[in-house]
Amino acid sequence: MTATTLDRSNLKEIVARRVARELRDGDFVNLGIGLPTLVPQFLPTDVRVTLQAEVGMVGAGPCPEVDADPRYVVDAGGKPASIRIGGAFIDSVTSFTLIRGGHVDATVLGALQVDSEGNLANWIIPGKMVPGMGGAMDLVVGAKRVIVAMEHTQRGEPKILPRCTLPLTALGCVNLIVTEMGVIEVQPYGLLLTEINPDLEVADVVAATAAPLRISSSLTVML
Amino acid sequence: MTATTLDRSNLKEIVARRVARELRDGDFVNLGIGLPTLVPQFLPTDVRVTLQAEVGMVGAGPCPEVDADPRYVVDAGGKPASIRIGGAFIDSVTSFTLIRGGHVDATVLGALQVDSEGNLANWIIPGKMVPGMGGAMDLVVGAKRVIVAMEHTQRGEPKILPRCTLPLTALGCVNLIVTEMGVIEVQPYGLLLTEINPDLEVADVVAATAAPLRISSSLTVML
Amino acid sequence: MSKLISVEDAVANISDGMSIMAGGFMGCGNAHNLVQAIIDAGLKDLTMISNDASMPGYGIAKLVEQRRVRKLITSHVGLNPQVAVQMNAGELEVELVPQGTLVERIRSGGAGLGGVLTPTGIGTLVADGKPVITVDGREYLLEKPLRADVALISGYRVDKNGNIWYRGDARNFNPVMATAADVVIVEADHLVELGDIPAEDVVTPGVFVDYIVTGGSL
Amino acid sequence: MSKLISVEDAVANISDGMSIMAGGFMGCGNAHNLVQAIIDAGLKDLTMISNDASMPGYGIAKLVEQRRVRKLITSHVGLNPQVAVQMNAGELEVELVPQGTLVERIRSGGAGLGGVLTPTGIGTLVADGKPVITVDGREYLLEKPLRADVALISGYRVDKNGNIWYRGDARNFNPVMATAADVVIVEADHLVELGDIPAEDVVTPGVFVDYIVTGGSL
Repeated sequence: MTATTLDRSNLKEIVARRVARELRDGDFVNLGIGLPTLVPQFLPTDVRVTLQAEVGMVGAGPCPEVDADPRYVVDAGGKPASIRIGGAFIDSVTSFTLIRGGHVDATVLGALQVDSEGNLANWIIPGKMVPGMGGAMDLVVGAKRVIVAMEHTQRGEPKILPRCTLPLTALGCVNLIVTEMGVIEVQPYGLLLTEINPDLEVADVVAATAAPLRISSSLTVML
Repeated sequence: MTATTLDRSNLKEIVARRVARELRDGDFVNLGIGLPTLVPQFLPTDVRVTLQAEVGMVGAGPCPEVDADPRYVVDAGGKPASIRIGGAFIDSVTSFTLIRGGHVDATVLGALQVDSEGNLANWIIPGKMVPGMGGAMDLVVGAKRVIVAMEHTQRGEPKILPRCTLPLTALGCVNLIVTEMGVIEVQPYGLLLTEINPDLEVADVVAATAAPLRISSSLTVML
Repeated sequence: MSKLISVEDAVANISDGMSIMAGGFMGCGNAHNLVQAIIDAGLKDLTMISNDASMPGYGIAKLVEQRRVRKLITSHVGLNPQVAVQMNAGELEVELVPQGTLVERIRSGGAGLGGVLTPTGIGTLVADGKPVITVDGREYLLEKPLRADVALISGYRVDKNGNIWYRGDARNFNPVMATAADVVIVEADHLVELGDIPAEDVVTPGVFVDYIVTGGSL
Repeated sequence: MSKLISVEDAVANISDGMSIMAGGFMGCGNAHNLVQAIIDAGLKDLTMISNDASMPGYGIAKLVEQRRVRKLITSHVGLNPQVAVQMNAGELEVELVPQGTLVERIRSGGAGLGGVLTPTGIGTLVADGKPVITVDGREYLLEKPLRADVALISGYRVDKNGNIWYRGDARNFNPVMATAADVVIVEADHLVELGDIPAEDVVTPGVFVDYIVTGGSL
């Protein structure tokens, strides 16, 4: 069975479900837009995390619980949002004191490219897409743990490279890469595949990864 | 009539009364401990200033108007204080954003020594008195206008010198010196006596001032 | 000396070519009436400093759409397609700054500091041409302070001293921008009496605020 | 995971020789019970980081009086005569830091910045041995970040998440110190329910706080 035959309908769920297992009870977490926002629904009931929204929330929704007037409460994408009871609205200075100051336990975000040294590129494709970095550069520098959650390839092209070719978001910041194909740790010597999607062979993952990939001697199935 | 015959009983009042004339309606002002705290009582009724206390008040008393529980509301000397209606309690970060950021219109404070270049010494006498600078170094660097309010001499010894001999609080920070003898502006070329206590002769002031003193061609009586 | 003035008198403080900070995050916390008044006054060639360029038709996005902006200093423009159009046409200059660096540069400008030493941006395009300072073995970029001629602030409750209380996360860049401009104008959703905002709950002390206009909130 | 613990368990986080930040200004905003518990626990050789040394018999002054402090990093010690006595006897090391620099050094430590560029102290004893950085023609001292092993915070209202609301100017250094220590302990004058402090009025978000003790205020 090869990567192309993976059921793509629940690809995002596979990634989000696995990322959820990385979070600990009490963690303070910042989730990037898109796939990472699916993570909370897969948390076990005994794992409660506090979500940060860099726009200025500690204890962001998802469920509307207190003020949810969209003129006054939005998420990082400007969409209507809400805050939990016991949360706090903070200004942007405090928001980035939390982010840059090492107070965020983990951030989960997407990537255009990641490489063997844990370098990350996720904010610009020169000449094509120049949205700006928003808070991403601060997040990946400041969070205690940086988890990339993404599809393993982009239209069949590897996104995990020996060396990023796109402009970097930060140097050596990535700790863990979670894709629909498996889980890859960034180690001082390079990338280590520690878990694999049970529908795939190691050769499938290696073929879809441009960076050299060590295979853990205790490789397990991705849950 | 010489300086020694000045009525010393109302010396502080002379200084405070004159300093009050330097403040404008709407000014945001930080007053040092001691003599400067007398200034507000000499403000005309149409001049309303907002007082800052670096401990964390915008709109500090003097009259108790809102919370005045001494466990929670103190002045920069730790004494019971109060805040006016329409004031704000701020943390120390914001307090010094105001002070260092040029948001304070004027600060009035005492001095051990001032010199011809507007250098100020008011925080330490090595080997004798080492209280610390508190917020003084920030205040004199950050306030738009620095007014020294003090007795002209210390036990007969001049405090206005060609060059400070005590460790400095800041370089070239003083704009105006108000004493019981007169008013002295710090100009690029040195010190300029612009007003004089009507009970004194110019020679009295010159004799009590170690720094070279120009006399304004439009010298007036100190009010 | 009342700080309360009309929206028209408030924007009379702005001239063509000035730099303007605008609080807000994707339009949430923009001073919507002041933005409209700037458009109505025909002001142009502005340098805007704001977290983002908002979204089409909302808040400060209108200034870009109406071509009043010559330069944008911002962290994100991805939700306002007009920015890319004008940028690619060479009509709009965009300086992209990491969000945490942007907020600290503004803070630095308001607090009288000489700049920011941040690890953010090291080894990236953001570092180009900037001094790198090593402190205790770690490298930091020296990012310069930012100030503006005018700041447009949006507040939910504002009293006559200019004290501001913000609702929700419409707060965002507003408090820091209120510290870093020569003229600070707050648009009040609700004008309240002195004392209605408890002294402890004031977020922006009125001493930072020069003018108050009313009629805020869409 | 409850953050609520006894005062004794809280000070069990502290060992001899540790660095401790203590919020407060002349004793106002000191965590009085935690101070007493440190004395009762026999802790010593502490490095204290605080705005001042308070006044005789009040708050953190007691730590000096009981000779538990080896080094003080502070802006003012003039109201606590014991400091001069011990300093002159060579028993207590005192590092004097301008108040605005002290608060920014702590902020810098809590915000992940590489230090502070401040005009304060240029041309004075404070500048001795420190790098001077010129930005746009003006000189600034580079002052290093400060962090501590433990921060002792005093809050008026504290909820179970650790969100803090401060009364009066007992606030002072407390919020910034809550960002800059490995272990942050808040002494609550009043423990309240989640939601009792409106989300907008939280000054220190609970994520900065590790432990809560009750029974605060003298």
